[in-house]
Amino acid sequence: MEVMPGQFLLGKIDEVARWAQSSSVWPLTMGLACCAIEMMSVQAPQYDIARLGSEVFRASPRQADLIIISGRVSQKMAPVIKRLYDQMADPKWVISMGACASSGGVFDNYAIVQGVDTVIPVDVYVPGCPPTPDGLLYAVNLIQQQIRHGGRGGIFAKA
Amino acid sequence: MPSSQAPSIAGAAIDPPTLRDPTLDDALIERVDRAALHDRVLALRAAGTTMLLDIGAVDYPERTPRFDAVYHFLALPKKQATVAEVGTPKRIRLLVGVPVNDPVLPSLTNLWKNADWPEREIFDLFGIVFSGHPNLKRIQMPHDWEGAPLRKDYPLRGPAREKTPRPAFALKSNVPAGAPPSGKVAQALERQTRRTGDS
Amino acid sequence: MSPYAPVAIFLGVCALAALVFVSVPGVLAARKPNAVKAEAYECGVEPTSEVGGRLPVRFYLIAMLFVIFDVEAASFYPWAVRMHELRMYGVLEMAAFILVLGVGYAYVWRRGGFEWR
Amino acid sequence: MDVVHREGNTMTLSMGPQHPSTHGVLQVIVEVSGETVERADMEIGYLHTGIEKSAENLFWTQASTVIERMDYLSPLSNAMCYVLAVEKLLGVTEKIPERARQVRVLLCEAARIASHCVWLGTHAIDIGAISCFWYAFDIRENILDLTEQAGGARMHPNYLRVGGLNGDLPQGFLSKLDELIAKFPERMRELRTLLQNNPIWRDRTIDVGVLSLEDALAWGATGPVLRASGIAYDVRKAFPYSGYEGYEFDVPVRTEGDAYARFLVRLDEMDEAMRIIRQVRKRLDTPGPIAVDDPKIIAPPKETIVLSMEALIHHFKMVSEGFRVPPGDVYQAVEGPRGELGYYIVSDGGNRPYRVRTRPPSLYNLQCLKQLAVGGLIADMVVTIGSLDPVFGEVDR
Repeated sequence: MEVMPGQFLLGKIDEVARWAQSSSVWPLTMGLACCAIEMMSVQAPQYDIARLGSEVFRASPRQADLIIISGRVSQKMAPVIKRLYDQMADPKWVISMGACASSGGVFDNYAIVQGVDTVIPVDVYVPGCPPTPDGLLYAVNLIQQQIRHGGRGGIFAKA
Repeated sequence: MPSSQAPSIAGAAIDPPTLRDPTLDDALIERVDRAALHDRVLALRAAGTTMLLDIGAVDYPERTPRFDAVYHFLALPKKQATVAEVGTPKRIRLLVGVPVNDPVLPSLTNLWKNADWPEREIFDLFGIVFSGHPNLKRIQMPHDWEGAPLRKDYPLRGPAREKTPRPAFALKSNVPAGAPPSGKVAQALERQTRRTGDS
Repeated sequence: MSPYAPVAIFLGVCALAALVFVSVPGVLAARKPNAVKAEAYECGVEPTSEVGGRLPVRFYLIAMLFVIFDVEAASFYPWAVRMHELRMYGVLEMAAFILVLGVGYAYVWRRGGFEWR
Repeated sequence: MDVVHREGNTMTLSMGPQHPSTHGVLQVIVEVSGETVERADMEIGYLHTGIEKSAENLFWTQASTVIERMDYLSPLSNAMCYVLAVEKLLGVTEKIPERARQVRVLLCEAARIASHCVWLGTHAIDIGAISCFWYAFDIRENILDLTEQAGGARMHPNYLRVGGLNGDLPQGFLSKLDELIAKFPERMRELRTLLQNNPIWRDRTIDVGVLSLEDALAWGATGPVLRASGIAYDVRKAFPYSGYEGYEFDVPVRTEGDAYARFLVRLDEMDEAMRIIRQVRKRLDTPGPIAVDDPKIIAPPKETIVLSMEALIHHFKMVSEGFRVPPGDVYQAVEGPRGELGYYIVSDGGNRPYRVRTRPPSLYNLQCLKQLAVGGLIADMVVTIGSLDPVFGEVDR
């Protein structure tokens, strides 16, 4: 989209749809462990995810576009995560927040699934244990760029 | 195999509680036989022990009896008490040996309501059965998990991944770092993936 | 053009807009239905009770009572706007209206329709 | 998951692992008739991380990394309890220098305030007071800045080591601490005016989740939950550790035992924690050693390594092999924000903990929900869960 003289905005419908969709990616209220506390700090005024339009944490997967796996995924929680992901409406995105979600982190043992990407497809991995809130903000930014630059979503909503 | 690469220098002690340094005896520590546990707890309760703090378990493979259940008690005043009245309450610690061929202990749920979850956890992670427990099921692990994870002979990374080499972070390794959940959980996910029909 | 034409146009445009807003996303939205997505969402585990199971009658009772008394309250507004012109006629009319509904209210109160437990 | 069927006119709901107001991954299978809770069974274990098994396979110093991740609202009280237990086993408890003790007390009390802030924020959101979340997290951000400055990371700084601290306090730390001390009373007054006499808050929390004194003892509740029911048992007063006997602070107690009493006890505790921090701040001006001077236990400071050969050898041994702890077992308790946090640690003389058993206060504070929830509405159960302040990293370990 580019600004034309006389304050006009010219752009394809798909671009407009992607611009609107990318600036309101609603995450699901699902906190697991320490990363969930940092996810709360992202909502707090100092880091303020509202600037990216993602401050509305929806309680039900039916209304959420983004699921942030914030914490370590245990063997008992893996089917629950899989079910939540399946019950989210398409198009949907996944952020694997923290080392534990991305690769098992410091817990290389029987109880933790060594990487949530063995259970659900992940779009953005956030390093850190827990990642600083800026890391999570940057991850949501990457998701927005994916949407704007032709990933899933848009007017004909490739799922 | 220990998770860090460095060598593990195992200690020589077979039965550490007996080698405890006497200055550490800040609590009344007793070793009680399994049969006498129930009466001893009743006697303690009569003598003013008002709270069961915690029940833990430890696995000493070379020692017979192999397991040690550790009961922590606290003697708090039974009525409203200020800091002065609480003072320094008496701590009591009971060590109960449990043989591996007959891993059964009497459950304390009829005496202490809060013994329910710690006993279920010891059943789940050590395989020690508590007779008389109202709802003895796994509490931490998935309900269809096999094995007692906190026993010393249970591999740290679980039976499914015991032999898989640790990904050598230094080398360019094509071994995928992630590993799918193991055991029945993997089958449950398989069934669900088939029903969702994605790749 | 009859004096009511603007009202008809207004209603037509509203109906059209509503129709468009309902149907266009249905056509354009991504659609990937699967068995698990269709199941009831119950906090991430298999649903323990069947969808749309039986509900205690209290919920229905409270809903009905709310509708009745809310509509009644809504009918005060036109009177409140024109209260001064209607003077005593309006007051009597409304008093009768309230009396009728008061009888219903007292009946429900006595029969215990408002107790929750 | 065995499908729970229905009988009579009750409906069985799963207030499941993913729910906005279960403060973590708790599943409550609620049997409800209308809105009244008939039965509330809890299913935990959705965050079981096998921390105790991992700790058995790490060195004594490395194990505090995984142990800190148990109670992630106040990681420092976990590290403090573990470190005190191991020092007890090594027998160096008296040799810990004064400054290390003071910094440990300072960071533990700051962690207590930060943990109560997260509790207050989420508890208020459950009841509908959304704006309280922003005020509470503002205090927490200041405290996280302090921990980040001291230990390097916001939440899990890994700053306490067996035998002392990882390093001395950086330059700007004390001035930033003074800012927090100056700002705290005004912030606390705001939090109190927001909620304490708010009629909606009082209606929603008074006489909700009433835990009598006998039940509190029977369920093994400790910390604010026990003190709200009438017994002033505080581990810092009953079994003083790390120099707590040198500070005056009092232990807030109430007798009603409902959610409002727990709320007031925790608010007063935040004030008491700040009172301790002020007393510690006065003593921090005098510099001093921050670690026991036994290189066999704690690595010598980096700058001495380039100068002396022994320091280099000690450092190498410490990193490659860690130190050994004489065989024996010990139970050490600490007053965490949620109650008595205890570690029963067994050592077989090797360079790894043989067994680390945690006494998680949240597990015992949470068990009484089964009794407190019955008879109330679902909304009351949400208030009760919030008032018990469970942390599931600690419940599930």
